[in-house]
Amino acid sequence: MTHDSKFTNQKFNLVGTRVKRPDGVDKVTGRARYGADTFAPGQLVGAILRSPHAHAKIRRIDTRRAEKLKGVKAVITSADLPDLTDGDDELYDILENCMARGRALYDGHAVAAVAALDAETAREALQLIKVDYKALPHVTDVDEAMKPGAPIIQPRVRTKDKPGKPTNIAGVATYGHGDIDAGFEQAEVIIEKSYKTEQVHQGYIEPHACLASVGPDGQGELWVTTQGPFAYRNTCATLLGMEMSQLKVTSSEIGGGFGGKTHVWAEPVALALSRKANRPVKLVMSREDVFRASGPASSTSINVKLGATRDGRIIAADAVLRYSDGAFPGIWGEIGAMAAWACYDIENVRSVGYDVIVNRPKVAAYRAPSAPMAAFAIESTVTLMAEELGIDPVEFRLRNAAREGTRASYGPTYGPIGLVPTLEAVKNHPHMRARLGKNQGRGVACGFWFNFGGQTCADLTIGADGTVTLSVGTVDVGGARASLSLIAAEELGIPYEQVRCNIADTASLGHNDMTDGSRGTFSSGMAAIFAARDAIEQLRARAAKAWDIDVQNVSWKNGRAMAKGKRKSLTLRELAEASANTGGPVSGHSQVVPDGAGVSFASHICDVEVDPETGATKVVRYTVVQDAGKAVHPDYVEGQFQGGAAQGIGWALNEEYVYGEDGRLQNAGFLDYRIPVCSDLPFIDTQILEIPNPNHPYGIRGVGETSIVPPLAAVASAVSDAAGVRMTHVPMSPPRILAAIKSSRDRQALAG
Amino acid sequence: MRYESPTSIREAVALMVGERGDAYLLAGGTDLLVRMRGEFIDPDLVVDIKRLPRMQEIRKSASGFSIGAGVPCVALARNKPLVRAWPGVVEAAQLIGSDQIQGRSTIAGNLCNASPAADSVPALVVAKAKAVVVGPGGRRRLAVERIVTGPGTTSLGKGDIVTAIVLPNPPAKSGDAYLRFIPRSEMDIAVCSAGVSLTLGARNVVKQARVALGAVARTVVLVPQAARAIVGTRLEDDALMQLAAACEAACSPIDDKRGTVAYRTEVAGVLARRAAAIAYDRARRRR
Amino acid sequence: MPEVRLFGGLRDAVDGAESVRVEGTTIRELLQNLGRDYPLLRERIDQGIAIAIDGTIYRDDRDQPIPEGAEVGLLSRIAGG
Amino acid sequence: MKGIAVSTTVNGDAVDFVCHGRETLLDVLRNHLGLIGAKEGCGTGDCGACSVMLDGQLVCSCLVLGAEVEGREIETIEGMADGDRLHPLQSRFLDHAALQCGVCTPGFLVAAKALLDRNSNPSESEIRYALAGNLCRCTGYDKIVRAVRAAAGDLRRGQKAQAKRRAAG
Repeated sequence: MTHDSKFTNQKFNLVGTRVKRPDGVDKVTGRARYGADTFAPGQLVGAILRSPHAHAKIRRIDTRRAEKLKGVKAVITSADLPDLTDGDDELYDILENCMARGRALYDGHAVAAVAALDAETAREALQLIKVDYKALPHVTDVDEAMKPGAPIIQPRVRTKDKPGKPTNIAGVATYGHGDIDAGFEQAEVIIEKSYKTEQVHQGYIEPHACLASVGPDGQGELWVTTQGPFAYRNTCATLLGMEMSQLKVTSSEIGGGFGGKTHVWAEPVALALSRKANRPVKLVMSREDVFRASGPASSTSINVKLGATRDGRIIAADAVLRYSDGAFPGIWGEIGAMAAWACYDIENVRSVGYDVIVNRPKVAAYRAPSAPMAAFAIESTVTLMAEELGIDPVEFRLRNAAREGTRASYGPTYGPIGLVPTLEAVKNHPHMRARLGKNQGRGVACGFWFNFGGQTCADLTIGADGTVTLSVGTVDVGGARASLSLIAAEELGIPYEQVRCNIADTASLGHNDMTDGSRGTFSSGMAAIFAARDAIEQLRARAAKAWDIDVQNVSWKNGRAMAKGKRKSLTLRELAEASANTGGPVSGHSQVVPDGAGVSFASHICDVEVDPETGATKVVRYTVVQDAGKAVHPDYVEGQFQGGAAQGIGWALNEEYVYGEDGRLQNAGFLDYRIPVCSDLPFIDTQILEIPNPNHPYGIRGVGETSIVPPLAAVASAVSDAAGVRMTHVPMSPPRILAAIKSSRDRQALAG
Repeated sequence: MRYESPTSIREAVALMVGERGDAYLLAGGTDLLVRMRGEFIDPDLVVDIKRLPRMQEIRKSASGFSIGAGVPCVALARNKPLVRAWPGVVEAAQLIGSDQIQGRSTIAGNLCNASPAADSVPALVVAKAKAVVVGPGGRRRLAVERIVTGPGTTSLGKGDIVTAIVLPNPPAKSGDAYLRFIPRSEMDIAVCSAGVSLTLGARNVVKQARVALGAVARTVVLVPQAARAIVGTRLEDDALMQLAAACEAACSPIDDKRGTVAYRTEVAGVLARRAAAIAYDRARRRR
Repeated sequence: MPEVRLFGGLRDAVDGAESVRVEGTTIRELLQNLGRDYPLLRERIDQGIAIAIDGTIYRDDRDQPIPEGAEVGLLSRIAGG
Repeated sequence: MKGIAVSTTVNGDAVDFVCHGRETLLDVLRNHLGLIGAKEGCGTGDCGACSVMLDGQLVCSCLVLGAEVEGREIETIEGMADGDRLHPLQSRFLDHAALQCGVCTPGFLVAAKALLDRNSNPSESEIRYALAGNLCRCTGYDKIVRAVRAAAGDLRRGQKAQAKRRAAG
């Protein structure tokens, strides 16, 4: 393996072990408190009225009958959320998404809200609100929305020419280098293919939920399921006209987010209801609300053109990627264009990303947002090219893979990266040699994600008995408290059990960016290391004071202070017990902006069996190989690999938003939005590679997102291998597969 | 909303008849509560029939089986004689939802909910099952295929309560089977489905057969042409192809979020073929 | 003077140029000078961008020095899940 | 609105509550009885996060009316541990890291216990189908299935040991 060896020989005592998580017992006994699991004295129940139209002008909202209903304590409309966004378009969009302002932009758009004594009264009150809509023409398909004459959804969005005309194309972004035309001139084989992917939802099991409390003194509290309490605080405070320090946001245990809880949806509404009623308000979305009115991922339409030489070198690559943003401008197409060709070293490469506004809910991040769709199109085409050239698809990828020094298609030149090692591991994996049965096929695909750092701080306080509290501001979405405790214990040289990691609320720690971009363990891990080092400095000084020697002569090892010539060392506990007389409590702090998260790569192998008579697909074997930099807690690293793969498999096979001609979502529930169930999946094998990230003291890379990137293409190539048809439309639902098999048979019959 | 839990059938009928608003029966509740939650219905009265006498029993008599309207689907699979007699019916009931749903849902409820995709109904139809209906006009028995008249509608009148589903004893050398297609391995509503029962004569030639399809029309459809295609055969490939063709011809499905017209039509034929093969195999093994 | 390569939609803010030259020994200086020279770009910088220095992407850290002869890129700030 | 008075048994304790006709058992457990272990993931019986036992039968508490449980016996996740001793399923879920966010975990544990109570040695496939009514979006189910298999082994060994002790005693 060719990679930076600076950290490869780092020896750890605790990092890399599989300890039990500190929040485990609460979670297996039902005690853990999630968004909907807390109660306040006198709390009301909030409920939201939503638009039944995909696109409509709201002429009038009559709330009088609802207000008069006994037990109703507040009714609000957008009039109760005045525009305080000060010309910030992005913030205005968030405000308008939380509550429609004179126009409804998608089926499910919030229009009014109530707070009442109980759920039954709130439900009745919603029925009493009369909204006068004028339905407008709508468009929900990304390609249709780009056509001239499509209904315009955001009049402020204009074409770049002068004077700009209204358009649904919110942005066009081009990435790449070299000379595309010259590249295709040189190509001996060119493959062009078009792809489509349908809209999917993160599908976290816990719906959005919060308990909001705002008093007439302008002080407020928000208990909420979120990936970022600080971001929620800042957004909510701004929208409500509150001072940030006056709003304390506490993140509950979070029942899954995957990007969907990086964005406020109903929280400002709950706060506004509470302010109006002057009582705490609990607002919990139904599953239907979650599907209709939180942020799914984009649907896409993608064209790929790939040129290669006969000896297996890709010399030209071009992709046009159209991503739906929902009813508000986004950057999802641009991110898709950036991620598109990231796995390959290509001389002449281009990607053009379009961001397209449609009458659907505002798109939010979903685990490596925008990358899976691009990877589906590109990896499928790469496999097609390998087949066309008669080269093994893994070998073909190895010949063209990005490595250290490759100029990435999105601009920068890569440092040490792990794509080639994942492909080598796939090549040597026993899975690749396993025999396939009847109607079975195998597919391989690669995936890339950027990863990032972000603002992070941590406090590490040492109690009088020498045990340690680590406070971090990144929400623990799946075991991070265990990993961060391991890191702090490693650095301090004490047992894991003596560190308790705690997720701080916004009043107890400085700003932290959200848990997103696979940054939780990477960033807070780094902050924990530096906070521990800060504490160690102080502990050394305390020991020096006790021994009356210069601090330079005190070292820290295995959880104790030592000095040459001192027979007895001072333990952390002894130093803590004496702290009152040596300068007060010991606490370490650190704030970092740990950029240099280190890009992440994975390669997946998928075997499927396709029933040629029904088009049903069963995943029979699946293997994930991914670079983790350093796996702090291997169980949870494997868990991230497996979870991402499962989400990708669901996306590949059955998950999709189905809109009717009327622009309304037809499957807003877990019955017909089909996420994989336990009996749909095999065990998902994992192989963790550890190619240390030179930008992290422990070599850690983010691991959370990349695993969702390869499955769409891996499954598609496996289906193609099994059924003899190349699927270009995701999800590859049974009707689509059966139709493809039949039309391929028809073509063969014609040809024969 | 009022909730009542009567302990006699007469009382239950009186409650239903007496309600001026919307009254609904609660058996397993797995459809009713979902429809309430989705605000498709807003009942003024819900009458829970699980505490009525004999609602929770599967009774075996000389003429066959009587399955009380409150019997959860999970109980069918635990009744060995029923599993031996009507494995297709039991399998169909077993397909209605997860273990959690199985613990509550009932075949009577599955029938009266009147979904064209109801899993138990094609199996009950081919088994010649009857529904015992008690109402203001007294007690009567109706073939199950006469209960459902369209999506969400039944021939039952106000106050009519299906108290039991009755199955005959299976004829000698007979077998039944039910298959449905769903995109996942569990937890979905049938995209299309097929139930087949058949009886063999000498040399294992099919003597009698019934074929019913689900989710391909406004109600579950019995397809006599499909049955005729296999009567007098030993399910040779040719017969099976004719069976499938007859099934396809009987389909008049819709395009919706769960499937397309073309898909439902084609796969209904595939399922009928496969179900017929299973039923045939079962019949051959049975004395 | 580092050559700053621009990617994606950012090129619109500098009349489609693929790269511009601007003084700067740290990210902060560089961005200040870019904003001064290209007002349209300042808007994008304020909305959030990222800087790549020799392949490492910096989203927030403005103190990062820009070594002599470094490859510098300006790109859109990505979001994550 | 007139409430309905209900007397029932939850985790062995006699409990009385008053609910509205439309309130579900899940609403009652969470909002009247303070038992928040059962979660509402969908409210339509599709996710299993609200799984409880009702008279020994696994059900979704969101599909049971509160008024229906008069005189019945309910067991919830809160009653699974034996005092301060976790049930083997609970221990194995922790050992195997079979939870990430953990919101589906109570439902999985209740459903898995229902399975192991009737089948002490389920195959992988039996485990997967028995748990198909419980959605998990974090784990891909891999570690959950392994944890259930391991707990089944623990329970079988425990029963054998108990039988031996009984025979010896």
